[in-house]
Amino acid sequence: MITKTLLLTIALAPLAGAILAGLFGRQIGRAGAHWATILGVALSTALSAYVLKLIAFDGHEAVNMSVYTWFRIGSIQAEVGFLVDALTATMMVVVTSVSLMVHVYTIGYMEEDPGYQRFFGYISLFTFSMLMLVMSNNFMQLFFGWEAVGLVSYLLIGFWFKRPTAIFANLKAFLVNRVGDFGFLLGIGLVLAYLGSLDYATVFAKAPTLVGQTFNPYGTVEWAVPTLICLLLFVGAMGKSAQVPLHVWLPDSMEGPTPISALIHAATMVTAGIFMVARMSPLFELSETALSVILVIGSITALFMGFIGIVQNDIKRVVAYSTLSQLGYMTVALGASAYSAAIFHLMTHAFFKALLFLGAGSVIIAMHHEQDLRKMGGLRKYMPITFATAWVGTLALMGFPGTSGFYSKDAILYAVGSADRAGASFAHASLLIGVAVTAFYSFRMLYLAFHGKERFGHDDRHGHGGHHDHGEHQPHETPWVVTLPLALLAIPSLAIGFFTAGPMLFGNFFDGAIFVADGRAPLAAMAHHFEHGSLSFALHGFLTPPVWLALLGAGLATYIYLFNPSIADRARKAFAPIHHLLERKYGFDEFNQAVFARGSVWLGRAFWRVGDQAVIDGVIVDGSAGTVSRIAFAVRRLQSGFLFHYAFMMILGLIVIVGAFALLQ
Amino acid sequence: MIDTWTDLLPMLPELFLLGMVNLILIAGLFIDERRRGLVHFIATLTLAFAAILTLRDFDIDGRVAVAGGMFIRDGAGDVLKLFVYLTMGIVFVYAKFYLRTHKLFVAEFYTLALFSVLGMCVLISGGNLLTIYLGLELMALSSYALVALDRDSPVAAESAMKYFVLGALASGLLLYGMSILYGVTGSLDLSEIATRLSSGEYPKVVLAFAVVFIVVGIGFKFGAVPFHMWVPDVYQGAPTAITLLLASAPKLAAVGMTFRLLSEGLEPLARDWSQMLGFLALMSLVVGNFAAIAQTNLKRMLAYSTISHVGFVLLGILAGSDDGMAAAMFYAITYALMTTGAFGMIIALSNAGFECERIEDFKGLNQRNPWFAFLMLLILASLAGFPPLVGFFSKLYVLQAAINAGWLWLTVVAVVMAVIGAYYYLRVIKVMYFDEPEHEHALQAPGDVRVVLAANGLLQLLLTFFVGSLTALCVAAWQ
Amino acid sequence: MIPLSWWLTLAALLFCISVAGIFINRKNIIILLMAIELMLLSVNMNFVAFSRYLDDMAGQVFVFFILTVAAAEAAIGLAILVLVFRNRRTINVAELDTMRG
Amino acid sequence: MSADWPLLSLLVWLPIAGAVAVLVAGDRNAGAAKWLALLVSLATLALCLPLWSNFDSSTSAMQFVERTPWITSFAVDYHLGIDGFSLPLIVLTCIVTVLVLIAGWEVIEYKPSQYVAAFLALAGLMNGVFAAQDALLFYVFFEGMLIPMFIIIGVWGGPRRVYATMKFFLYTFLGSVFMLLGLIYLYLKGQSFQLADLQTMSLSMSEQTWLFFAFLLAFAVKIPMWPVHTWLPDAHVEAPTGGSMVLAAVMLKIGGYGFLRFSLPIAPDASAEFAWLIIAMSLIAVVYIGFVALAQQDMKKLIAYSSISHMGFVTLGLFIAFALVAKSNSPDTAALGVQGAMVQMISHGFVSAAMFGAVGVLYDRVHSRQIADYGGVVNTMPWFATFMVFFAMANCGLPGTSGFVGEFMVILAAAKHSLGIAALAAVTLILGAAYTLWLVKRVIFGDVANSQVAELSDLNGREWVVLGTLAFFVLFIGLWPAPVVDVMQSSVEALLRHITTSKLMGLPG
Amino acid sequence: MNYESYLFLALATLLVIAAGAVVTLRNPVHAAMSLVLTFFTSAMLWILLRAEFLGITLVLVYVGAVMVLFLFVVMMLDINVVPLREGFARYLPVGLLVAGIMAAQMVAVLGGHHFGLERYTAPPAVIEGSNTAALGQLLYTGYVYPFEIAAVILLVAIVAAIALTHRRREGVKLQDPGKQTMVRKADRLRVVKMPSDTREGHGA
Repeated sequence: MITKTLLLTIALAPLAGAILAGLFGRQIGRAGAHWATILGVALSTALSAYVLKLIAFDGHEAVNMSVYTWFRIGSIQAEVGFLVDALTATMMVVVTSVSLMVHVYTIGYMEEDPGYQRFFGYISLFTFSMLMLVMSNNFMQLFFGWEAVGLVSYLLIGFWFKRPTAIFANLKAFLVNRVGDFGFLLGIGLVLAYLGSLDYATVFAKAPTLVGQTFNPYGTVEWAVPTLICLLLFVGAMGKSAQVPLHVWLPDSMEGPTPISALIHAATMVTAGIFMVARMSPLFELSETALSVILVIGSITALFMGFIGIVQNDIKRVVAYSTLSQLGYMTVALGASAYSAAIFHLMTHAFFKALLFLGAGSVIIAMHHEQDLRKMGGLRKYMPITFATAWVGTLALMGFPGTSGFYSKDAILYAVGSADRAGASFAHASLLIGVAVTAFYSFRMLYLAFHGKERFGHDDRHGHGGHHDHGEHQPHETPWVVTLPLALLAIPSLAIGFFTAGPMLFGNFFDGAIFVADGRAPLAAMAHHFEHGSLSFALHGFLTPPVWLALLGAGLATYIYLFNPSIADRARKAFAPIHHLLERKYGFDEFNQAVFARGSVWLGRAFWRVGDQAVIDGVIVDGSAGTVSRIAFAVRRLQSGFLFHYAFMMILGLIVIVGAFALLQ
Repeated sequence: MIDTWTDLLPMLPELFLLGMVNLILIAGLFIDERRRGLVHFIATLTLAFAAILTLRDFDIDGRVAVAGGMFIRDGAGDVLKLFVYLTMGIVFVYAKFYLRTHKLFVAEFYTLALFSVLGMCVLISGGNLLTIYLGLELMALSSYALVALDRDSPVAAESAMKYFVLGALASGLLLYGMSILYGVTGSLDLSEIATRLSSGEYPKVVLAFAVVFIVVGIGFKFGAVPFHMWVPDVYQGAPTAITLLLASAPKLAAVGMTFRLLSEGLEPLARDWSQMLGFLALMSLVVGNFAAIAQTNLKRMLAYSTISHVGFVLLGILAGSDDGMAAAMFYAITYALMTTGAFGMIIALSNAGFECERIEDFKGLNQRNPWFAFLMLLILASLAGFPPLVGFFSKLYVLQAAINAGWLWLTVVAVVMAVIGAYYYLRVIKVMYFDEPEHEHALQAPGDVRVVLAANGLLQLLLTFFVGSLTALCVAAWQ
Repeated sequence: MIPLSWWLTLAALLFCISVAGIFINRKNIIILLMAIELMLLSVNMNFVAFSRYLDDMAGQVFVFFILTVAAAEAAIGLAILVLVFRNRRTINVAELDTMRG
Repeated sequence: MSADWPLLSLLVWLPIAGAVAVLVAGDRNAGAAKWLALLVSLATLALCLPLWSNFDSSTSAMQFVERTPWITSFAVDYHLGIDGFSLPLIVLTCIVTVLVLIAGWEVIEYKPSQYVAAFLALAGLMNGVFAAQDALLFYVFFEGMLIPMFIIIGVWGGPRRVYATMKFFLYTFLGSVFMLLGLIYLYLKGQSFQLADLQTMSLSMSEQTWLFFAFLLAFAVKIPMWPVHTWLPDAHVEAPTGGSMVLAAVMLKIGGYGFLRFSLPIAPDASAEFAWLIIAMSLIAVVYIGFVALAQQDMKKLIAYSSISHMGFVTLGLFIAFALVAKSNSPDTAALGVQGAMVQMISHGFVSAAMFGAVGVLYDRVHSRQIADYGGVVNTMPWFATFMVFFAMANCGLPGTSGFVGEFMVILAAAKHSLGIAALAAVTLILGAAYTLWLVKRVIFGDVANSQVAELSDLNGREWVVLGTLAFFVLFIGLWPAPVVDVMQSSVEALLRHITTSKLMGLPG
Repeated sequence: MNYESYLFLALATLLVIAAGAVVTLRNPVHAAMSLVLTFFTSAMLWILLRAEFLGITLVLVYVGAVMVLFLFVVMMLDINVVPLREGFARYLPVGLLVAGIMAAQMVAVLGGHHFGLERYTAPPAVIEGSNTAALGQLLYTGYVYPFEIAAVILLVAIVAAIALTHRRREGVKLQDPGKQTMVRKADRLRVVKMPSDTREGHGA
């Protein structure tokens, strides 16, 4: 039975850990902090797994319950409650399990950090927030979780608050997310306005009534209401899931400690947007236009962010751009109505990307917080476990047949290939190119870090965490708390797709949770190939272009970075403008900084100096005060002190009154 | 025609006053400098007994006309007189301290002040143009002399001269109006005039013309713009004790005079005079408030503030209704209580050789004496009309009467001016509370001054609880 | 017969002369006091004329009192004048401006 | 036990009596005076308990009514009573007063007894404002507050305090005198100052229009709305911490409360007619002021501007209700808007008090309000930083904090009427976060900026109590606004019923 | 037009001229003399109005008492008259303009339209009984109350005049010619005997 207590325990256990570690960190000490949080998250994980089991295997009904009423005004009510169905259960497991891994990993990664307890507090709080987000049964709570994860992300990106770059990045992340939330909140507002409720069940039940309704805000342009709602909601997803052009915060978020890059900025939080759109599938299915937009945005993100990944030299940034690109894939899947594929990719990606990030983190520890790929190389012999798991992650990322990434990516490519809505062919092409690009930068990173010549060791730069200097420059394998999570994550990265692709993609696992309009069967074409099971599908993969494209990319990377590194330099010179463009990340940051950041401050200053100070205060307030005082001194001068003037004034007054009130009557 | 004892009985307080003044006049000659406190005592006692005598036959609804209608005793008059006595009593307490420290403690002060009170009473009770004129002159002539009481002060002499010349001019104008009024109606008796006027057979222009002159005379007594020019100079130039006297009780008398002349005698011409008073009120509000802002001398500032308050009093009178007169009376009464407090504070803070009359002299009063600062705060806030102090309610009442009479635009001006006016009161509060003290003149105010001052200040607050009964009294007086 | 308006006009002229005297005169306070006497005279003229034309003695009584008061007024006015002169050594109106503004 | 007590009178007069007692006690024994003041404020707060528990939220009628004739000649009564609108605001006042006294405990060295007395008096007057059921009594309390506040800013304020306090005073005074004229007009028409009578009085459209603008002037200044807001930044910047806290937490609310009590019910048709104007001004407040806040270099000024921006939501919520009822025929959403406005007021009461309190904590140590003088405070004051970030988040409306609830409700209500309005209002999501978090970034985060920051000591127990209490309420309302919402539910419904019934019915023409 | 009218016109002209002289003449003594003339003329006019008592009183009280008082003060104060007229012409036009407007206003109201003979006909030229007796009768009966007040006013004037001018206060530096002439050598000169200072022998 899925009871309220069970669900509350799942959600609140991490919160309890967070409070313990965060507020009483000093009292309970470092070990106390990690034990408290790990136990909390472990409990959540176990119970989540149990819930998933109930739903997936025992055929437990989806649960929709209210915990308490947040407020009720007439017919409008906002509640805190849980909706647990297959989608939720999947997300819960993904979130808690990756989180658990990250918790364990953190013990090793943050070992020397003075903010140890605080960090545990944050990530546990994050787990709680993310659970609230995914378990929500209404828009209000969704938004609550949505913002709460944003908050923790903000705190974690700025975890090393002494670094100017970190606190710049966290502000940027929060603000960019707020732009998304702006749309999201308006979307929620329209949902309430047109459907009269914030509750998922009610809203989805009433959703079909939106069809045909139009909205005519200004002028003659008629907006279809569903399209408008969906686009606004999607703006929120764009912010959280870092879709172009709201992607700019994600690469910068790598300023945070690596575990949270894995947890928040790769595996879970950034996928909240994907989850949300999937959750809202009954709404999104109503608007072809909105889905097309999603499709195009997703494909742009997938391809162009991948390109940037090629030129990055920071190990975490390569992974970050890869995350962006993969999020693009998921978005495209959403746009193609293949919500289940998106969620599936979300899940597999969560594992292999967490793996890659944690692996990168492991390398970073080994390199004493050096993140520059150009200063690595040949690490494979120093840290074999990391090396092996990195290979696993890379293969999964490139979509090597059989790995979990293969199944999810292939599903997306199939879905988009078979979709017939506007932008689908563009999206398909982009994704196909993207596959090659992905493979290329993944292997590039792998080779630069683990293969080839050792390029580290003899210069004194130690990166940002320069104080971790023990006089020992040799990299070494990281402790078990680091490698264990790598190992544990490697397993699902390899295998989970194999086992779950069937039910999740083609089965009825998501029935009732994800809604696809009648007549749309985005994965139908693929299902045909899947009839014989995962293995044969994987083998079949070798007959399809994506795999070859991936192999092409990987091969190219192998050639260049393993055998002939000079090509890279020559290519860089040959395509200098393009390289420059990619290095500048298409100039988004500069543009935002110049236009939005500086522009806003400039505008604010203008309003303040001109509007408030010069006009309102200067002219009206102080101006009238000045006028009063000028009049005062003028009036004062009438009082000349001369008796004859006084008498004159009296007589003048008399004459005026006689004239005005006696004679002119 | 005064025939019998019953005719004299209503005048008893005035007769008593007259007798006592003469007594003091003579006694003053024989009491030497050291014992002069006795004169003060007798004078204060005189006021108290006059009040008791007034209360003895007090009848708020009654109206007795004696001496051929030249002396009228009614509720409104009695209320005004009672407050005249009260105000003068307060004035005496403050004045004694001031006069002592300034070596002006002479019996003539009490003689002249009581003569002036007598004039006020005659004026308030005047039922005839003649008695009004005589009452006015009695009050005015005593005031002229009082202003010049400090014979060694050039400014006092100068201000007395200005006061005198302008006062004589004003009474000339008033007389001229009276003469025309007499010529047109053929009577000097105000109720007779009212009766004849209500027949409506007289040329309107001539009547309006006569009313202008009478209004000018009233305006001068009040110190309404543009007949206010004497006010700042006299307030500043006169010894503070005298300023205190001039600023308080005569305003009550002026209300009485206005009531007799305009509301009783010229009631049928209300449309004319309320227009004119509207003009005066407007000018007073504007000029008074603006000019006060530019002042550095507190006495002078209070003079301009008086002018602006006169605007409010006129606002009540011009409503022309019973309610309006009651409002004006209430205003004048509360104003008298506020202004005595303000000048009383100046006196209490002054001492021999130091006149605490510049605004800067109040710097840091809160540090020197928080209690005095607090009292002054109450008084100033009341003058500015901030609730819950009584000054607010008097403004409220007046505004209400004026709006009721259809003078909305003028009330808008009035409240805007009140806001501007708030500035200069606040400036004094600012100086008291926010600035550092610049001097350390010891506070020498004796016990009686302190007590009366405390009562005077706290009254601003406490009267709030009795606004109901006080306004009820005023309303009853005018019905 | 002389119409009443003649008397009134005469009084009005007198009145205006005295008023003009008050503010045209910039030098001598004594002249001011005299101008005030003129003004009262003009008022008296009015009263006497009205009294005659209304055939009512009240006007004349009023005049009687005005004369009395005027005398008292003159006494006080001159006393103040003396004070001014003592303190300031001048009775120049234009110099009586220590208080202004 | 307390049902028969004159609770409201006690709430009004107990603090004032306490103020008198403290003043009498004087500075000779400042410690005793402060303790006395604290006890009085706590006793006042304790009075809120029976008030809340005996409050019947199922009715919109006035409760705990006390009525005695006061000025019979104007038909003015001493008439107190509360409904769902008043109750939370009274409680807010009492809480903030206690906190303000604690916040200024050791900080105020100059004339401490006058300081605490001023705040006690202020508390009594503010309670009076919220409880008055007689328009004139309301006005008396409304204006009466000005003097203590004038003194507070002027005596214990910063270098430009005189300018600021004069501006504050005259601005507010100018606004309110027109309300007084309006009230007199109403009295003359209906021979009553009772709010209930004024609210039910029939008024023609032109009368309503004049009254509406008369009231608008008073309340727009108080709340404050653009463009009559410029007194607020100056007043806040110069006021001592306690002054800023009370000003932001309670005094601004009086403007919003005034709209609820006067403008809307007395002139409903005019309010409906001019709702567009108020909505436009509110949106300007949200957007324009948001940008202005971004440009501030002074912490208190920044928070002051943010207050103005937040108050824009109050007016927006109140007046969008008209549009919702009239155009969309959606009383529930209208109620959402009004509720949102109220919740926003209460939430802002806590959040802004906390923000100013936090700035006060810094100011007490460094004696600067300039952002540039700080940086990396978290290194030396981790607990303070925790609170500051928390309150900053509340200030930018993070869900889970009270700051979110009101904004959320108002934006949802606005979206029902017009997406454009909602969109402009929602801009605060971005701007609010921008100016608040940029402030946090510059002040709290980063490496230790200078030697003064390096020497900072973390919160002491007193400051802990203040910020902790505020944090509790911010979090509580954020997580569970239902108690606050429920308590005013009936009143909101009654108000909406009232304002949607035209007063023009039955009038000729 | 009868003789009375001519007389009126003649006296009125004189009156106006004399009054004008009062306010324009430089010398206060001359002005005072003009004022005396004004009063005389007025007295005659009042007698023309059958107010004999008042006419006589005017002469007695004013010319006899008040004007003497004026002259006395003028003489006593010994005011230098020479510089007292500058600036006069500068303000004259404005002053005359205002006075003229005022006169025009008054005449417009008080002219024949409202106060002509058709509205106010004078009673017969000859009045029974004595004007003085009638006035006296009224004063001591119907007007006894104002009469008393008038008495008080005169008392005030006495008190005021004495209070203001009577006693000489200390610290006022005024010349006393009598004292000056009566001064003796002993009052001013004191012979001090100093010991001769030859032994020390140094000056300055």
